[in-house]
This record gives sequence, C-alpha cells and structure tokens, in this order.
Amino acid sequence: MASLEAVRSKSASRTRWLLISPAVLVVIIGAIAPLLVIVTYSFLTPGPTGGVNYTLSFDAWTRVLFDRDVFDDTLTLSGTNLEILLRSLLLSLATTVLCLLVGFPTAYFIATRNPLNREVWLLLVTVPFWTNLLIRTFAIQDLIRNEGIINTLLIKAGFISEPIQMLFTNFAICLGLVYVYLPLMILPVYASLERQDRSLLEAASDLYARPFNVLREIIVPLAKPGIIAGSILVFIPAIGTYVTPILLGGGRNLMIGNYIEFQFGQGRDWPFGSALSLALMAIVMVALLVYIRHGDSHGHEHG
Amino acid sequence: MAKAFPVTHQRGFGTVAITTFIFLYAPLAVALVFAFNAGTSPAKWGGFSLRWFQSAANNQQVISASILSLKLAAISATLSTTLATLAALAMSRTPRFRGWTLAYSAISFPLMVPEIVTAVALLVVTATFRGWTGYSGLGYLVLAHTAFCVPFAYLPIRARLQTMDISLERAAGDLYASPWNAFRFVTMPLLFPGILAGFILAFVTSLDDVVITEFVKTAGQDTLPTYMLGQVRRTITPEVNAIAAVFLLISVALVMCIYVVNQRTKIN
Amino acid sequence: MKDESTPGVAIRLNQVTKTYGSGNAVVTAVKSTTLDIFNNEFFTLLGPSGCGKTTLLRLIGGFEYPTAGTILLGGEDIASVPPFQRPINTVFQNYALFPHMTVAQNIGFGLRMLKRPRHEIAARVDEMLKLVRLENLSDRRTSQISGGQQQRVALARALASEPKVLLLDESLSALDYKLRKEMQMELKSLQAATGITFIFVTHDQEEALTMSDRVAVLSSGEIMQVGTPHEVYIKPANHFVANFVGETNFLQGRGLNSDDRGAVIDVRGVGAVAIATKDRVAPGQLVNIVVRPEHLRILPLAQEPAGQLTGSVKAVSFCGAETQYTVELSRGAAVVTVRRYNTPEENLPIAIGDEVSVNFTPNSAQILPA
Amino acid sequence: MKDESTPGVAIRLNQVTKTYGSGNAVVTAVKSTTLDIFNNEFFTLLGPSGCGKTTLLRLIGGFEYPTAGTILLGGEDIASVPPFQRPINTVFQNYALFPHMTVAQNIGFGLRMLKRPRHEIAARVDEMLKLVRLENLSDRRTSQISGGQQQRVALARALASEPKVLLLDESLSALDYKLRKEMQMELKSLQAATGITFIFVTHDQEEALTMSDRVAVLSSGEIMQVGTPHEVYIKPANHFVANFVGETNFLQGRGLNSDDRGAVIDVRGVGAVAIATKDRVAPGQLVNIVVRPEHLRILPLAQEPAGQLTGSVKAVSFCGAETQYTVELSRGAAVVTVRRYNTPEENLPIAIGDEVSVNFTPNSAQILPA
Amino acid sequence: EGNLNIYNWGEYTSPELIDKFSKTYNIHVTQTDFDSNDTALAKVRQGSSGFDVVVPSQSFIPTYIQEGLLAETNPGQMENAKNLEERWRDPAFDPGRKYSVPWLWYTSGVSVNTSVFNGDINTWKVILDPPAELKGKINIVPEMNDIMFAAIKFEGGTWCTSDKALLTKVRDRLLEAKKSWLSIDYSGTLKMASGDVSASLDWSGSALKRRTQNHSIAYGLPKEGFTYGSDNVVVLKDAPNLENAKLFQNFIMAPENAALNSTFAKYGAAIIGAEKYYSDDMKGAPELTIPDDMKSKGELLTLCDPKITQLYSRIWQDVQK
Ligand SMILES: Nc1ncnc2c1ncn2[C@@H]1O[C@H](COP(=O)(O)OP(=O)(O)OP(=O)(O)O)[C@@H](O)[C@H]1O
Ligand SMILES: Nc1ncnc2c1ncn2[C@@H]1O[C@H](COP(=O)(O)OP(=O)(O)OP(=O)(O)O)[C@@H](O)[C@H]1O
Ligand SMILES: NCCCCN
Ligand SMILES: [Mg+2]
Ligand SMILES: [Mg+2]
Repeated sequence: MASLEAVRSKSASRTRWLLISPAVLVVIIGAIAPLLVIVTYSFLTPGPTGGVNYTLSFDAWTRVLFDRDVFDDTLTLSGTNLEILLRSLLLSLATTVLCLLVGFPTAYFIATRNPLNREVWLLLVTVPFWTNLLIRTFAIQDLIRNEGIINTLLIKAGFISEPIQMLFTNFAICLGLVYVYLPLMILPVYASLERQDRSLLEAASDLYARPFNVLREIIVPLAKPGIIAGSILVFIPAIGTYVTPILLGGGRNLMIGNYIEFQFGQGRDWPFGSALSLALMAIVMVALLVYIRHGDSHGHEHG
Repeated sequence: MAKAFPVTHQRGFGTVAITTFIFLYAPLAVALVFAFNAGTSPAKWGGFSLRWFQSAANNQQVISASILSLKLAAISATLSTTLATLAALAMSRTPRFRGWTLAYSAISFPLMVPEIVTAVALLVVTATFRGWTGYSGLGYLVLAHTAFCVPFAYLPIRARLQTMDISLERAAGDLYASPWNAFRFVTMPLLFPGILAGFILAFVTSLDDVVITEFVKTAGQDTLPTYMLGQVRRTITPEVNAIAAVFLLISVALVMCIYVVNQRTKIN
Repeated sequence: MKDESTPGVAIRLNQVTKTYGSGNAVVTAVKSTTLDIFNNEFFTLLGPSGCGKTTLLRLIGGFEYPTAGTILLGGEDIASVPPFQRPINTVFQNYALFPHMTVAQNIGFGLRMLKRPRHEIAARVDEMLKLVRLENLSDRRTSQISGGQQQRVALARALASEPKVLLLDESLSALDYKLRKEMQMELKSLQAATGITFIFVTHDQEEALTMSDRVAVLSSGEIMQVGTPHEVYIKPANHFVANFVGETNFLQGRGLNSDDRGAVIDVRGVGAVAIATKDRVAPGQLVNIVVRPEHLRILPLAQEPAGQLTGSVKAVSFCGAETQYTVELSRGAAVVTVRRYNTPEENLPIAIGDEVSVNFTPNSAQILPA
Repeated sequence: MKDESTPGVAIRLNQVTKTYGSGNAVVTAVKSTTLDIFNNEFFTLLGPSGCGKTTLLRLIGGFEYPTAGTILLGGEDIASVPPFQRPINTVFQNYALFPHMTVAQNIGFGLRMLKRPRHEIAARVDEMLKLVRLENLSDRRTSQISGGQQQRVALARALASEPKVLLLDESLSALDYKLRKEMQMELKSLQAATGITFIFVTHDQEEALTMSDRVAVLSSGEIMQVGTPHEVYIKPANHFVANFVGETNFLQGRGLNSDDRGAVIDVRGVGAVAIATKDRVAPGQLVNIVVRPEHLRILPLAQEPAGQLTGSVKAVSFCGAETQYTVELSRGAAVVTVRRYNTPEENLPIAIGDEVSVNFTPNSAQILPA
Repeated sequence: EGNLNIYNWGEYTSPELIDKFSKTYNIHVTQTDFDSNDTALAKVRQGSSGFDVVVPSQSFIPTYIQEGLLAETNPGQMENAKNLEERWRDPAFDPGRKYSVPWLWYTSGVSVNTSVFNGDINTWKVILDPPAELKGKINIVPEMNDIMFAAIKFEGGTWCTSDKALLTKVRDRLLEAKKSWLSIDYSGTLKMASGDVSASLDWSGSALKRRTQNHSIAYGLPKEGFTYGSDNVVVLKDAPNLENAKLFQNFIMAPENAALNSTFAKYGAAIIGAEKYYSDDMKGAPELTIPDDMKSKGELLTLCDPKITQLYSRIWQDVQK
C-alpha cells in the first residue's frame, strides 16, 4: 500500500517536470545562457575586428572602474566611467523618486474611489502603459521640442520670449523615463493601498491622529511593500534604459545602456561591454536584494 | 452638513492625481492630433489631413515592419502562453516541491535583467550562431521574444490559478470526471480569462519590444518599433504619429478586451 | 451648549436620525433615537444584522454625522468635533491593530498622537500591558499573537488614553466559542476596574444578557426596549423583543376577563388559559401568550391526565445537556418547542408521534398584544 | 477480495494510517484507525481542528491514499480506484460549485461525466431540484444564489448520481446560526428520504449530537469513542470525550471501595462521595468524577443543611433561559459550574460571595480514570 | 527575383530608385539604416548580418577589403561602368574598382542657420569654439573621423598625427566644445529645419537639403581644412543575394538612376550625365561644388594607421560619454 502512494508521487513528479521544462528551457536558451556567455567574454580580450580573443584577462573588469590614460597608459580611477554610472544611477533614482512622488497620490486617489470607478481609473493608467514605448517617447519629444506645444504655448502666453531648451537635456531623459515607467509605480502601490483596511485609518483617527499623521503613520508604512515593488519595477528598466537617452538625450547624455551598446558597436570591445553589462546586473541585483529583504516582510517594518 | 467623516481624505492628492492623468494623456493626445497634420512637422500645425496615414500605408518599409511585428507577436505570444500555461498548471496545482523556487526563478528571470543586458548577450550569441550555422532567419527573434514573454504570460495565468479554488477540480474528480475531463470542463473554462490575459500581455510585450529586437535582428527583420527607432536617422514627419495612432488603437482595443473579459468572468 | 441638568449621563442621543443615500434609495439606518447612557455603565446595543447598531456607534465615535438630532457627550454637543478630537475610543470589530507596529507601539499610539512626553507614554503602556496581562508580548508584532491576545491589545490601545467612553463593535464575534466566553469575563471585569462607560454592540442575545448592565434592543433603526437583561428576557416589551431575545413560544388568543392578579385568555383549540399578569386585557382583545421553551413541562399523555395543552410530538432533538421537543398542539393551536435537561439515567419515554400533555404555570407566561 | 461476512457495512476502515511529510517532519494525520460505517447511517466524525477529520474523509473519497491499512467499500478494497471511479460523492466545505455553470448544469455534471443519456440527466436534475426545493433557480449562476441555496445545490449535485456514500466536510460551518439550524434539519430529512449513508464532519459537538445516528469522536488522528449521541454525552469513554462533548465538571479523588452497584470515592477536601457505576474502582486508584453542570443542584447554604459539597459563589451569569453559577468548592477541591433554568418569577437568591451547597445524585456522575 | 538587403546611411536612399530597381528586376528590397561608418563596420564585422550591400565611405573601403568582408564583384567591368566620372574611375581606395561603385560624393563642413548667427561660417570655430549665439544649439554628427579631422585641423595639426601634445589640445578642445553642443546625433542636421539646432558639423548634400526647407541655412567649408570623399556600394562576401547585389551595383551607375539618388539626397553623383536629370534646386547649388580658392584646403579622407585610429577612437569615446 505504501508503494502505491510512492508510485503515484513519482509519476506525478515526472508529469510535473514534463510540463515545467519547456518554459524553463526556452528561458534558459533565450535569456540565461547568453548571460553566461557574456560572463565568459568579460574575462577575455577584445578581438581586432570585434569579437574576442580567447586569452584570459581581467582588463575589462579593471576598466569598469579604472581608466588607462589615452597617452601614457597610467591607471587612474575612471572619471568618465564613474560619471556614466553615476549619471545613470542618479537619473534612474531621480526617476524613481519622481514616479513615487507623483504616483503615490495618484494610486491613493484611485484606491479611494468607489470600487466601480476604481476599475475605470485603473484602466486609464494602463492604457498609456500598453502603448508602444517608442510612441510614447516620440510623443514626449514632440511635446517638449523648441517648436513643440509647450514652448509655443509659453511663448504665446508671453511667459518667455525664447523657447526653453528641454529636449536633449537630462531633464528630458528624466521626464521621458517618468512618463514611460510611471504606471509601473502606480500599479503596485495601488495594489497595496487597495488592500489596506479602511478601519485602520478610522482606528488612527479614533486615536487622535490628524489626517497628515494618518498618512505618515499608517498609510505610507503599510504601503511599503507596494512602494518598494514599484520602485524596483521603475528603477530596473530606468537604469538600463537605451532608447530614451537616444531620443530625448540627443546622444550626448549617454547612460550605461548606451555605453554598453557602444562597446558592442562602434567601440568594438566586447569584453568591456560584457563587464559593463554585468556591473549593471550587479547594481540591479543589489536593488532586488533590498526588495526581497523589505518587500517580502509584508511591510511589517516600522521606521 | 457632511455625511461622514472623510477618513480617507488627504489634501492635495486629488489635484496631483488629476495632473498625473493629464500628464499621462497630454503627450498621447498631442501625438494623435498631429497624426492628422497636413504640414510636415510633428510639432507645427498645418491644417487637417489624412495624408500621413496614406503615406504610412504606402510606405513599403512600414508595411513589412508592421506585418513582421504582428507575426512575431502572434507566434511568440502563442508559444509563450502555451509554455506558461503548462508550467503554471504544474507549479500551482501540486504542493511545493524541490526545485520549485529554481523553476520559478528561471521563469521570472527575464523580468529581473535589464533589457539591454539580455540584448547584448543575445547579440553576441546569435552573431556566433549565425556564423556557425549560416542560418539567419526569424528563429532567433522568435526564440528571444518567446523567452522574454514567458514571464509576462505566466503571471496572469498563475494569478488566476491561485484565486481559482482547487476544490473545484477535486469536485469534478469526485463527480466522475477523469483528469482530462476535469481539465476540459472545469480548469480550462475557468482559467481561460487568465490565459487570454497572459496571451495579450505577451502579445503586447512582444509588439512593444525595441531593444532586444534591435540587437538580434538581421537584414530585413525590422519590426515596427525598430523601424521607428531608425527614425533617429531619418526626418521625423507626422507619419510616425499616424503609425502611433493606429498602434494606440490596437493597444486600447486589447486592453479593453482584457477588461471586459475580466469583468465578465470574475471568480466569485 | 452645556446641559447641566443630567450629571450622571455620559452620552445623550437626542432624536438622532441617520439616513444613507438619497432620492428613492434612502435607507434610514437610525430613526429618531433618544437614549441616555450613564457614566460607568456597561451598555449593550443588541439587534439583528442591519438594525443600525454599527451606525449608532459610528455616530457616537464621529465617523458619521447625524442627519438630524444631537449627540451630547458630558452635556456638550459634539456634532462638529472630528473623531481625532473626541475623548471616545473604539475597539473595532476586526481590532484594526496596526500591523506594522509592535504591541507596545499600538498601545502607545494614541498617546503619541496626543504628543504626551515619552516617559509618560512608556509608563502608561506598561500599565496597560499589565492590565490586560500581556507584559511579555510587548515587542511582538500584532500578527504574531493569538486572536484573544489581539483583542486584548485592541482594548488596551483604546483604554490607554483614558477615554470618557469606550465603544466596542461586535468585538467578540470573531472569536471561537471557548475564547469568547473567556473574553466576556475579561471585558466585564475590565469595565468594573476602569469605571469607563462601555457601549458594546452585539447581535448575540446570550452575550448581551450575560455581560450588560443595561441592554437596548434595536430593530430597523429603532429602539424596541431598554432595560436590564432580566427585564428584557422576562418582560419583553413586544413581540420582536420576545422573539429575538431567547427562544419563545407564542399562543394566540382573545381576552376573556382580567383583574389585578391575572387574566384569562381563550386560546383557539385549547380553551381558557389563566395567566398571572398585572396588565389588563380587554375582553375579546387579540393577544399573544408568550412562554419560554424551558418553562413548558411535557409528559406522556398516557402517563398523566391531560393538562392545559395536548399535542403530538413532531421532533425530538438530543442536544447533550438538553433535549428539545417540537410539539404540534391539538387542533392546530400552534407548534411549540419544549426544552428540558436530560436526566443522566434515561431520556423521557417520549418519541416522535407520541401524544403528550404540555403545561405551564400562570406565572411563567407573559401577555403581549398580538 | 470480497468480504461477505458483513452485509450491513457500507465503509470499513481497516488499520488505516496516513502520514504526511517525511524524515523528521512526519505528521501522522490518521493513526491505525479501524471503523465500520453502516448502510443508511448518518455517521459523524467529530473532533477539534487538526484531529484528522478531513484526512479521513479524503481517504474515503480517494483524494489521498492510505500509508497503511485498507478501505473497503461494500466489502471491496478500493485502494486502487481513483476518485472519479468511486461511487462516493462529496459535499465540499466551501461547496466547490462550478462558477461557470448554471445550477442545473452543476447538478447534472456527474451524470454527464458518466455519459448518461441526455433525457435521463434532465429528468434526474429536475428530480434533484425538486428534492432540494430549487426548481425555479435552475438557470441561475451559482454566484447569484444565497449561501443556503448554494449548499443545497452542492447537496443535489452530490446526490444526483446516487452514490453509495455521501461525504460532507464541515458543510454547515460557513452558515449563520439560523440558516445552519434549518440546514441541519434538511440534511437530516434528506438522509432519511434517500437512505444513502452520510459521513458528516464537524467540530461542533452540538451539531454532531443533534444530527447523527452515531458519532466518532477523534483526537490527534485516533478514534476516542464511537457511539450514539446519547452514549457519547452520558457515558464518555475518557477525559477527552467528556471534556470535548458538552461542558463538564471534574472532581479528582481516590477509590475507597466499590461493588456491583457503585463506588465510593474520596474526594480531597470533600470526603466520601458515592457514585452509581458498574466499573470497579480499586482502593487508592486515582479517578475523576465527571458531572455535567446541569446535573448539579445548588442551594443557599443558609437555607438547607450542607449536602455533599459546599463552596462559595465566584460568578453568577444570567443567560436568559439559564443562569450559570461558578462555585469554588471549599478547601480548594475544584471550581465547578452549575447551570439551572431560570424560573419566571425570580432568580434564586444566590449572589456572588454566597456560601452554597452543591449536590448531585449518585446516578448523575461518571467515573473515569484520572 | 528574390531579395536584396541594403544597409545604407539613413535618409540617403531614394525610394523612387528602390521602386524602380524593384520593378525592373522583380526583386524585393529591404533597407536598414546606419548613422556612422563605425556602426556599419561593427555590424558587418559581427558576420552573417544578412546584408547584401553596404554603403561605407571610401575611407573605410580598404579596411573592408583587408578584413576580407567583401565579395569581389568587379563592378569596374560592368556594363554601366562606362558612366563613371574620370576622377572616381580608378580610385586609390579600390584600384580598378574591383569591389565598389560610387553612390554619391560629399564634402564635410558646417551648416549654420544664418538668422541665428551671420558671422564667418567658413571655419571650424563655429562648432569648436562657438559664438554665444550658437552655444547650446550645436549638433555633431557621430562620425568619429570627421570630427577628429576637424579638431586636429582647428588646432593646427595634420591628419593622422600622433603628436601627444597636439592631441591633448584636441581632446581638451573637444571636451570644452562639448559643453556648447546640444546633441551628438545623426538626425541632428535634420533638426536644423525645425529650429532645435542652429549649427552642425554636416555634409554638403545634407546642408543643401536643409536649405531647400529653410533658406537661412548656409553651408561653410572651413578654411582650416576640410575633407571630401564618396560613399560606395560594396557587396558583402556572405551576401545571401550576391547576384541581385551585382545587379544593383550596375543599376546605380546608370545616369538617370544615379540622378534619382542625387535628387533625393541632394548630393552630387559620380556619374557622367547624371546632372541633366537633377532637380532644379540642385543646379548650381554652392554646396555641390568646391570653390576654387578652397580646393587646396580639401583632403580626400583616409583612415589612419590602426594604432592611431585606436588612439583617436579613445579620445572620441572620452568626449562622447
Ligand atoms: N454607508 C452606507 N451606505 C448606505 N447604507 C448603509 C451604509 N452603512 C449602513 N447602511 C445601511 O444601514 C443599515 C444599518 O446598518 P448597520 O451597519 O448600522 O447595521 P448593524 O446593525 O451594524 O448590522 P450588522 O450586525 O450586520 O453589523 C443597514 O440597512 C445598512 O445596509
Ligand atoms: N497535505 C498535508 N501535508 C502535511 N500535513 C497535513 C496535510 N494535510 C493535513 N495535514 C496535517 O494533518 C493533520 C490533520 O489534518 P486534517 O485537515 O485532517 O484536520 P481536520 O480535523 O480536518 O481539521 P479542521 O477541523 O481544522 O479542518 C493536521 O495536523 C494537519 O496539519
Ligand atoms: N546623409 C548621408 C551622409 C553621408 C556621409 N558620408
Ligand atoms: Mg455592524
Ligand atoms: Mg478539515
């Protein structure tokens, strides 16, 4: 009898893996294995015409942080690489913070509508999100160019006489990123707010908390998992962004994503590109660790 | 006199929210309006006309890019939804097993890696493979798209499965339904909205992809997004807006589709 | 507007009405209710689901504003005082403990919001923890303690800022049977210890009877009766109260005659039945005789001469301590329920279908207008 | 393997054991249980949460396989029969109605799976709808009907294919008090009407006692007692059953002497107490005297000479029909609970702090090994 | 029959030409754009790119040949080779025209919106040490050799110099100038018409094209020295459609076809007889000729020694990031 139970569980296990493995296999081939390849590449030397030479070298990794001087080959802490990393980090953090500042009240607003209207508001958030990224970025471009609607209106209204240069600035990149990824912040924050028990707010009011204190003491701390999830969801694509700096940054405000691409294109330095990719991955992993630490504990943390 | 103490009210949040919605829609609205611009600038109004829709419809490159985009999205969404459905069934209809976390991490992996990293990694691998095999067909793009669509298809299906009561399938078994019949008559109909949502999400994700496609594609494999990205090397005309208008329409239709299906089939 | 004339009154509801909705869909949740709740009282609002209990509580707590009427706290109209300024605290039905705070932080929250000095808060929290016997759980998360403990934290939190009135909305409903009995005792003794006015809401009549100094029975937004548990059970003011509080048998009849010591009622299919009551019943007046199942006596007809009522047994239901007999009285007078404790030796030799005699003493019945 | 020797047995469990997990984390949900359930019986599995009731049901239904032992249905081993081939149906705790089908489609599902002809299914569905009185809801979605109606659909669905045995897992727990009482009656009469063996699971002892022909009381995967409700309540086999089924007072003592008609127990702080029992008690043996609260009599000590037990009243709790007295016996013998019906006229003149005499007849007590 | 995959500069291929070719030979043509010679070379080097023809600048052709990327199609022997202008018939970068066919030729200079700045535009100063009016309105095309050439000349050096002192000045100059740049963008010149950009490192034809849209745009050839060159159609060794590619090479050497290209992109063709098919706006356009007094300042651009190119490329990277 015991064996009957065992046989059943063994055949169940076989069926299970039969069902799971195709999906896993596709992901392995289409995403995981290539990543392992570039891990290998990051320890090789660049080939003369692109590609790699199969000689072990830590040069690529050294160059992530250090610069070999163009003229005398001395190593210095790489101002330019750090600058790009720092700019990417700052821009994506600024994007995340802006998304949060704008997204939180919006999510809260939706979560406090009556349930019937809520779905409609939510739909309104998702529609732009489901619209092609490029289309949205071009839309921003049209809006903020020197002869775009905003400048035209401002000039017509007499606020300014010369168009304000918005396109091709860090501001434009940030605006574009916020615009493109804002729904990724609103949705998880909304999810955590929507679950929130209204009676907790009443309990706080009952216990002498004024509206602002209710926000600070109850609403925000309880929405923390959503806030963290949203921040991660915005931060990851923002720091790795490739398209936005091209379209809105005018090619002179490179971010790490473009710099990586550059190494595989014009730069012809695949090992260095690989090392940079992995450095980016590392930053993302750190962010994810923060998420797993704080997001999974159901926000029962109190600051 | 107010009716009830407004316990959820936070001052200024409504204003921010409304501003946000304006912010979300203003660029799209402007882009849409300029799709009907008679002039050649996507920013300077020159009267109403449909010429850019016409011009897009006559642009051989736009047409073949659109067809490729749709084809690619359809194939990879179908594949990834099928794979994701199988995996989701196996992973949420049995108790936690050894390897569950591993399988789950693998499936959600593409979500956690910045696209550019996957893109260059695929660039390297596919370039090498093309060299070895000489094959440079659509296969690479299909594989790449399917891979990054898997988690998108997986999420709604799994979510649906989790809210779906497992005792319904037991009840079917109890009522003389063989495992296949239980799947056919109970699991499948109830899971369908999830599968549809997964498919649409995967479809849109594939349709939306620029970065990975840009790096994996070879000659003649421009999708609409990569064609539009190529716009940075061409004069921008309202033709882009016209294409955007059409795609916006498709997206809205798909979103509405999910919305309606979800409304209709809320699990009680 | 200070009302000095009623020193013992903690909360006074004056013609309070609350309606929801508008146009055709108006729901009157509370109908011009007037009610005094005294200081130091354990007062219970009892009524079926939807009768307006929660609404009344929320009106007092300040979460809803009355459509008409006034609410006085210690003689002062509190219409324009928001909840966060009312010295009234609530123990919510689901406790509404802040999940991101520890037990101690929950208890200290109100004082913190009142900007009391830290050491004062700490001292008060310790005191409260002692009061509800949770000293060693002070640093636990609220999700890490049991239902009964959560309930005690909710109580301590509401009591910490020494409110004038404590509101408790179905605070025990979520607990299982054993724990619930225990918590009833605790609540009762806490109220005695603190001397704070408790307004307790429940739909469970047994709970209301066990715990309260006074009970208000509500139906559809109106107060049906206010009185001590004994008054409400033994002398229900009307059909609704009689039916809602405890199980009851009704026998319809018409007055024959009545004097100071009692009345005689002609019950259809039964005949004249004497009832001890001070109420006068006009001859011919349609009335209901109300008898509790445990006040009916049942015996096999074969064994004993027929009493007031006879009938046949429709169902016998063994419930452990008691057995419940469902008897259809002869000539369709009524179907009555009889309960009696089981004797250890054997059950009464009464089975389904048996003809039985059912009696009650004149003292054990009430008369209510039909 | 046909077992012809027991014609009346519907289900036979033979040394059935079920364990979950492996290694250090083995949980034994059912411990070598042997049990016969007869044809046409309303059989109840009663026990606290986690005692293995659901597991037992799932073993019978075929959703789990026993780790050891055999399960016979009509004398036949059904180990290798999957659920969808067992003529055993289940009413799930949450009903598990198919939300994408109408009421009628739900009821007809089993027959459709059995490939019965259409007209037969239609006829049977109609019959079932009539049986559970839902004729006019046949085309509703299951989300559009009330909880009680859903429960009836679940029943009809399980009964439609005329199973040999019907399993019901806490089928009434989710219903509110009134509806629950009603459904208890309906279930009972349906069982009588169909003659199908019902195996009913509950953790509610009153429900078990009211509904069942026989009850099995479970604790930690083991059967503690099997018997009629009366047997289980009046003659609990052990401490667990006595405590779990109904409220009970325990008095610890040592045997003094015993004969065929009874025993005399020396209760600490009380002295010799006579109990009518057939069980022999060895002199010096530690035993518990078990008396139900309603079998204790309480009287003011002033009013009457001391009986067997004396003590002082700790709490008086008015519960409507009954009053419950908590009495601390003299010299710390025990704290006992006494219940008695209230008389309509007045309560017993017994208040907190009063000295009282508490008695019971030798017949009303049981003896259990301590 | 079949396909032809073209890899060319953006906004550089006449749709009419493609149409005509497509119809003539019943070949389905797909096009992909690039924005710099380096990008194109990098993509081609990855191998199996799927392209049949690429249109790199002549300075890159030797590299393509040396790295064995090209198929030897011998266009010099093709039927239409007779139409080649004399000076492009047997160039140093592809002796005997074994691989390449000229597409269009260009000079590399600056375009300026004269309504914003109407000072001297015949100098690299416009973009490397710009006047206040142009600061923040300058675009640079991402063509490394062109920008390095400009900077070296501006600092008074010679092309392919490895003089560290001079190159340090070049780098500093570029880093300083970058602060005045709005974008480093191939389409930046396209944006001159729309007003976002007022000056750009640019090519002759592109400048002409902008002028047709906005008459205040003028093109200047810097007196410090400028480059000229041509872009050339080559066929890749791993071209999937080798025969069609050859057809294409021959096809564009026909004057009326070359003129279609010129008319679209506004660059001069290298084909005898193409002029007569030019559109009116091209006839006599100053952008399409090098004035006699400037002829001596023009250099045919070549790639430097790989070591030096690498040095330049790292300077350029530093500037870009
Ligand atoms: N916000 C509201 N809008 C409209 N009607 C309401 C609202 N709140 C309560 N009601 C209605 O008012 C009546 C009284 O509701 P209330 O919640 O006070 O009842 P309750 O006695 O607390 O019931 P329960 O025991 O079910 O909690 C009900 O008919 C209810 O439907
Ligand atoms: N799948 C499982 N894996 C491991 N342990 C289990 C599993 N199912 C049940 N158990 C354990 O077996 C024991 C019996 O569980 P079972 O569900 O049968 O209890 P129950 O009597 O139905 O309880 P309840 O009244 O709470 O439903 C419990 O200790 C439970 O934790
Ligand atoms: N716009 C095309 C430029 C070509 C430069 N070689
Ligand atoms: Mg309520
Ligand atoms: Mg269970």
